[in-house]
Amino acid sequence: MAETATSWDPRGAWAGIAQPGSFGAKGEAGVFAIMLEGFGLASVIAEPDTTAALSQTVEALLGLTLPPTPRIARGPAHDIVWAGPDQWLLRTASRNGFTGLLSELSAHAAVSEQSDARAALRLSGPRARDVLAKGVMLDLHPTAFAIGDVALTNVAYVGAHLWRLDDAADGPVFEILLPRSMAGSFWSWFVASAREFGCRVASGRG
Amino acid sequence: MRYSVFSLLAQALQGHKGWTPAWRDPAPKPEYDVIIIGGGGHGLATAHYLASRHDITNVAVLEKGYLGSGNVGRNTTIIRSNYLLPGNTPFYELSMKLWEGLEEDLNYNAMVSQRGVINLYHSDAQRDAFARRGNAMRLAGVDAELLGREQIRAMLPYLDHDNARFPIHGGLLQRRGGSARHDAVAWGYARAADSRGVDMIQNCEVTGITVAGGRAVGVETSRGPIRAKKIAMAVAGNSSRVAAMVGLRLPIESHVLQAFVSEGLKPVIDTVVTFGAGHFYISQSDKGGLVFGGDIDGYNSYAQRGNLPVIEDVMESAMALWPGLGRVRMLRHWGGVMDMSMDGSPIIDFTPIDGLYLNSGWCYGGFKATPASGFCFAHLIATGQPHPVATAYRLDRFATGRLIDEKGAGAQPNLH
Amino acid sequence: MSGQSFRLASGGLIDRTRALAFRFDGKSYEGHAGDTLASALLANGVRLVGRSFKYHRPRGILSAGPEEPNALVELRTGARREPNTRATVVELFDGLEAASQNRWPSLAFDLLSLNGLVSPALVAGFYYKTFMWPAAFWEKLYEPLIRRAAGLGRAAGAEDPDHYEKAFAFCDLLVVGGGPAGLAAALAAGRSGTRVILCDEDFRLGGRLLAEKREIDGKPAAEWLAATLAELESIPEVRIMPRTTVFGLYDHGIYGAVERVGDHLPEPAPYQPRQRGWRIHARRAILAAGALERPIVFPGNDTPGVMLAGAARAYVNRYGVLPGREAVLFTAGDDGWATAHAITAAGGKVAAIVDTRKDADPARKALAEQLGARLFAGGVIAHARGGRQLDGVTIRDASGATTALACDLLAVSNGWNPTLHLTSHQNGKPAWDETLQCFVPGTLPAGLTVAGSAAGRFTLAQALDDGARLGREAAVDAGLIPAGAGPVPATDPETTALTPVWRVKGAKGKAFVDYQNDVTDKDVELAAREGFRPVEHLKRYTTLGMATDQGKTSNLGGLAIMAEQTGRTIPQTGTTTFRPPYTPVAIGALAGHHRGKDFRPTRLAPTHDWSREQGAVFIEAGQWLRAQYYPKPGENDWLTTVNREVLAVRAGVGICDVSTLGKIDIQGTDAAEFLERVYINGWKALPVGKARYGLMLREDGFVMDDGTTSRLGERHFLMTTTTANAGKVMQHLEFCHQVLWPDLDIQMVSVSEQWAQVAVAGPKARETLRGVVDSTHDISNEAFPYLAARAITVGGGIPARLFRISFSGELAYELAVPADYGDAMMRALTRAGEPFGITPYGTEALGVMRIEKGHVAGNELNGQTTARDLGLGKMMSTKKDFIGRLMVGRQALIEKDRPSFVGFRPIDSAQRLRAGAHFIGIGKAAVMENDEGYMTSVAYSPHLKHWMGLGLIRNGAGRIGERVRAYDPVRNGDVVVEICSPVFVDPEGTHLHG
Amino acid sequence: MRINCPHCGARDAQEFTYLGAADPQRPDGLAATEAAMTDYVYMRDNPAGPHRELWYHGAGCHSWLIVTRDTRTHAIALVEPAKTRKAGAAA
Repeated sequence: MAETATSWDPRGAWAGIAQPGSFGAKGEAGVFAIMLEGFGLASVIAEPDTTAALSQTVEALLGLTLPPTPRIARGPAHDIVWAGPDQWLLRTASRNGFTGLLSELSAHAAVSEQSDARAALRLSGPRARDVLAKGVMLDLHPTAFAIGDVALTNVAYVGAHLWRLDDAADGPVFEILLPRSMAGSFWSWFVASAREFGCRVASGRG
Repeated sequence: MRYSVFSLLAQALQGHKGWTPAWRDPAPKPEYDVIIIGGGGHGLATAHYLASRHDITNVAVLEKGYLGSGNVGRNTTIIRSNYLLPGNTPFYELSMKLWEGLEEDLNYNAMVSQRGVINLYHSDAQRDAFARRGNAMRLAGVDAELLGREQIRAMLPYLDHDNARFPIHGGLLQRRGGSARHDAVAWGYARAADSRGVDMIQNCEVTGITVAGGRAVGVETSRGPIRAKKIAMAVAGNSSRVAAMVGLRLPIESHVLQAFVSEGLKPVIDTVVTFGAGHFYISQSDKGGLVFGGDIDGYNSYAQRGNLPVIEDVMESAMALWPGLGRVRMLRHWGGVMDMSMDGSPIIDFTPIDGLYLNSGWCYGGFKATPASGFCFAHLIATGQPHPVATAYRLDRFATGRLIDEKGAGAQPNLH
Repeated sequence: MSGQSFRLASGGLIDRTRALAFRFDGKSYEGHAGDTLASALLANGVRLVGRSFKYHRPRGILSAGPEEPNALVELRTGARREPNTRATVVELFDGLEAASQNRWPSLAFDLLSLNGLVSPALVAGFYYKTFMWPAAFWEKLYEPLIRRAAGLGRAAGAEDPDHYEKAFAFCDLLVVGGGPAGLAAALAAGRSGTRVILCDEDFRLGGRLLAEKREIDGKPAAEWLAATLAELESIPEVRIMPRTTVFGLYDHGIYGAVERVGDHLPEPAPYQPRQRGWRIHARRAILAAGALERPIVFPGNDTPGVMLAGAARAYVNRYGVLPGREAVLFTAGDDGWATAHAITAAGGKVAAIVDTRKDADPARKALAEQLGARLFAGGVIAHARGGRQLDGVTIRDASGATTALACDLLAVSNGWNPTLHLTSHQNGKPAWDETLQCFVPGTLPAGLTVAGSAAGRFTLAQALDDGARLGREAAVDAGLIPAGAGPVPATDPETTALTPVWRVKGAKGKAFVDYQNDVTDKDVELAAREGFRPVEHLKRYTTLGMATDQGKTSNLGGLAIMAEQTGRTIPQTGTTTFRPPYTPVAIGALAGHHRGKDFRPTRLAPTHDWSREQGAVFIEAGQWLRAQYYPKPGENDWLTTVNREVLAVRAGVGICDVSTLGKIDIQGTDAAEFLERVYINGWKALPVGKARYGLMLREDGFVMDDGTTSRLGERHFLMTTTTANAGKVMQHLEFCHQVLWPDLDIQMVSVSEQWAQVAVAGPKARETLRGVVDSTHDISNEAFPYLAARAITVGGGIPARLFRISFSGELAYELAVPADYGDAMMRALTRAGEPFGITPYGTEALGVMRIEKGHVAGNELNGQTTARDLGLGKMMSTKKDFIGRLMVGRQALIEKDRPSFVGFRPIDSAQRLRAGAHFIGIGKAAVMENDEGYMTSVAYSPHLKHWMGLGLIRNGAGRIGERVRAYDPVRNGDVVVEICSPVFVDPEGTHLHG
Repeated sequence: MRINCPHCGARDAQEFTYLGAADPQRPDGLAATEAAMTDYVYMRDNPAGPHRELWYHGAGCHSWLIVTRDTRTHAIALVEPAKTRKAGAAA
């Protein structure tokens, strides 16, 4: 029996596509990209008449309110991201203990594990908006896309789930989820779009 | 006046003062044997063939704008008969034969140019689908050649053969395909029909069709009522609107199709090329402009204009196919309203109302079909029988299941 | 170097300290920063710049802007060559190379100008009347000659080396045009916090202020301009985009624009694109694009040296260039007089002012005297003389007497046309203004207003007033300030009196309406004579307005002559409408990043890198790249490799990635009911832990897709779709749920990306799997029989799903693990299967085995086949409603003679079969009437050692054993085949249950 | 074009897929006739003017929407989720 855990090394969505380092214009980087790894992700879908019960459970378990509109609710260990009418993504920085939580939620919703389904990127820096403007057909002006706002959209023909986190000292912070299979094509667009500003790339935990 | 190089030179010597109007500008008569609604390519061709092949000359063509103001002047001028299904192939081949003799038939040079049409394929499955089509064409007596990768590379060296997202594996060539000068087709038919006595009535919008005793007997127009023994609709793009005047619903949606022309260039491309990994086709006009197009915008529209997503999609396809086009500039784009039928093929048929005939549902294929459409429609009107090559174009095929769905896209017009 | 002999010693907005070297037609010149190519050529005394389209007449520089019809050049060289580039808008850079075009062998001596000698025959539409006999000569002789002579510049022959990109912008207010009206609008709106984007096609903002000597608030306008720009630049919410042309207005306030990021450089700066194509979403927009000056049609009006008066002024005032030393002014109004001023002030001589107005206003007389110019009130230019350069003009005065004068510049002023193009992009028709004698914007598209000259409000005061007012309106609309008027700066006085003259008749020589397309007044007359009177007929018949300048200088003149010919007014004759783009746009800019490999996204399976390591050859399969086959060293053709892979699977075990299949998680109390409605077969009785093959139809009765669906729980299913249709099926299911049956309790989500999935097939599949599946799970034949489907764990607790399903007909499973473990799964299986000679196989071997088993796939599910056609008719339940149920029963779809699905084998087993061949009865003629169907799929079976085929043939199932021809003329194929069962290997299915 | 998705907000039409007229109702159930189904599948009013039509927000929230849009001007008067309709409104 080949049950040695070491022979089953996981390989994240960015493996073979991007690596830490810098690209593009020299000097102070205008954009920072963190390839997020190891996060837990699950889709949670309710019917309109089960949403209330789900909402209570989430409130009880996580202390978070299910956002009824395209927003993200952030907790210390979990985020709940709007993903369509009566649909959410539950996200955690670490997959440990995730499964138990999911089975509790299953009582009120259809829950599907999606931790491996998405490539995730956190983008920040003074020119982050300018990079996104080359592919995102959304108004990302601070007043139009506020902190905590969420959008399901397309970037360069790649489906994207995008939200804005609290600003950092050097500008806005966005996170973007992409279909894992298209991470390479997204990256090609990203490099072409960010290189004029200079970009620093790092790995990080989700 | 007969057109020829001699008449042209003779006129040149007298400052071209002697040319006469290409067609008369008559007032409508109170009654005609046949009224054709729609002075576009198909209506004008119908008039010409009624007059020249069936000796029916007491005919009026009613046009709400100017002659040729519909899709005959808004297309990418491609002619071809490279169809798959037996309901289509002989019809389009008849059209091709009529194109081949058009200049002499009309005494008008519509610049029919058989420079070849190549449909590129990008996968083995697509190659086999094209082989199926090419073989169907050959069985129907149409020329078709299946070309391999190296043959295409030799013919079209400037395309992106190797670094492409969807590399080119080969192509299906119809050498007899090509292009024609679209406006000249309308003008040539109009002038020929006029010379046989057909009345071309412009700025005459049909506002109603008069039905008496289950029979269509005349039309109401912006220039007054006109009676007729037979009324023929050739208003593709607006078929549903005109049919609605007599309460008919059709298996048709109107969609906008955009087309594009670049600035004039010295000759760079000698054939018509279609990209098989996107919806895109391109050729070069005699004036040097690259004429190209792509998908319909995809939503019902009567607006004769489209939007940026399809424009960009077309440009992306252009660059994907031919990366040397980056610095060539798009000069103009426009939209035409297509009758998109539910199976992607046309309708030439009677209607449930006696004396009212329908020619519609041309989808993308209207221009290349112009001669055969007019020919077969005239045949139907004159003889009361569908022309042998147009027997499949019946209105009841949606109920019987005798569909002519070349792409297998189903009852969704924007996928055809 | 010939020296900048026409450059003024001072003045203008060029930087005389920065000399820029450039070449035109191989000759070296020098200009300055701030020049256009046109101004630099004029500074160097270059007048002859191009040749016309049809007659190859020598042409010079007519304008100083985007309307230029004549001065077209090939800019740059090699792969960066840009044909038909207007010299008047090319920003000069050091090392610029340009060449004239449409001439042979040289610009000065163009043999094709001989066309001019036969020009009496080359009138509008001449080609429609001739070249008809003999028929074959059109393509072979006449057309190639026409094509060679026509066209303009040469496209680059190689791939464009530059990069392009797209960008999306949003604003409250888009201001199109950075002249006084646009700047005033941006300022008024920007001061109140409105999000403003201001675009100008020029590289320098200011519009006509750059070309005129005007005063604002009692000071030179340049001071107001500098202050305004400085303030705008200081407002964070105002974005100024020079070198950006707003080329089109699309639905719902979306504007297309192209930003020329690197065109003013020899090549784009590092990491920068050449151009950027913008989609600007504007709540409101103000069109402040100014106006374009109109020429007059008179004989010789195309001679190099004949120039629009406003352009002449621009060359003097903005570029510090004297466009001629000895000038004549031909004007129909007050505006032209400013040019006489400018030339005189710059040290040039104005020999004569020909003002078409008869009334000799004393003020004008005095002014002419002051300028030292002879005044011809009520006169016209009867003729402009000269070949490659203007020598002089013949003036016909009010009495009809003629005077010949020598000159090297004829400045023509005939009023201005508002640049209203964007207002007609949504099918809006401009309206004729009888007082202004021009078309002004008609009904405006939603959200768009027009300011200044673009609205026919031609004075500077009006421009500033409109801009400030409309800019405030935009701020009010954005909810930022209360309505009300702000202060508008005062301007020096100006007059715009005008009595336009459309053409001068009665003299010899060609008079051009459309310069670039060589359309003369005679051509318009001919069109009128022949009945091509509607304006669209006029354009199409004569090609008026169809050139690269899109009729900017010619449309109105053509219309006016047609009106005169037909005894109608201009508005009765027609309107000038404009289609996008406003000026031509590079194809690359609209394609952006999406070319080459980036044309469309490529999807890669989680096992992709592993396959690459194994030496896979990949194939484009729709959006995906899939491993096609895995050649080993020494295998020189794909068939050898595929045969090895197939035999290895059937003899031992193989693995093949199937992650690309669509996977849809369906849950809810009505999940089984939902499946009943979307699939043709039954689902309610499927036990938990089992999979079933399902077929779904479109509502029109034709097959949409197939796949296996597994019941993971009482109310939990996992559907698989084909790779090609995954997205389409998801959309269809959402339609069925949300639109057709919203009351069903189901929840659906795609889990395609979550799971890496692999087929493990062959008699040793189970033994191989035992090496990776945790031992707590019993996968024996008894515990895990055919069509079992269950959650398991692998590799010591990694959650996985195992399905016992088979596409190959062998004992086979599909194992799914979270995608992060996809790579590890392949490695673990390879290790576990090593003793059995485990072999990776690709889509080719997969295809061979499915054909050996007679399974339908994409080639058969082509949208033209029904379940019955495919031999799957019995699956259709009669006890329930399902999508497609009624339409599949239509008369033509149940005819016995419809082609149906069978197998084919060659009689001569050495012969190759090909998909796409048509079936013809033996001894029957190869004609359409005898066409009985076609071959859908073929493969070589290493098992049977011959080719085999699947296909659709009339009444196929009833004709087993019959022979027909597989006729493939496009590949010279004609093979006798026998109709057989579509199952070629193991028809009893014993392998499957092993 | 921009379509104001009731869930996501205003988005480029490029994010949506068009299906066609929203008014034809599927004749559900075993009692439905072939003629009624033919009419539902194939026949269209195709009006020049306001048109209720189905769009799918495939690049966004995956909702099917009913958009009331003028086919002459492309102006959109109303966007509603399709799912709020109750089933059983057979033709």
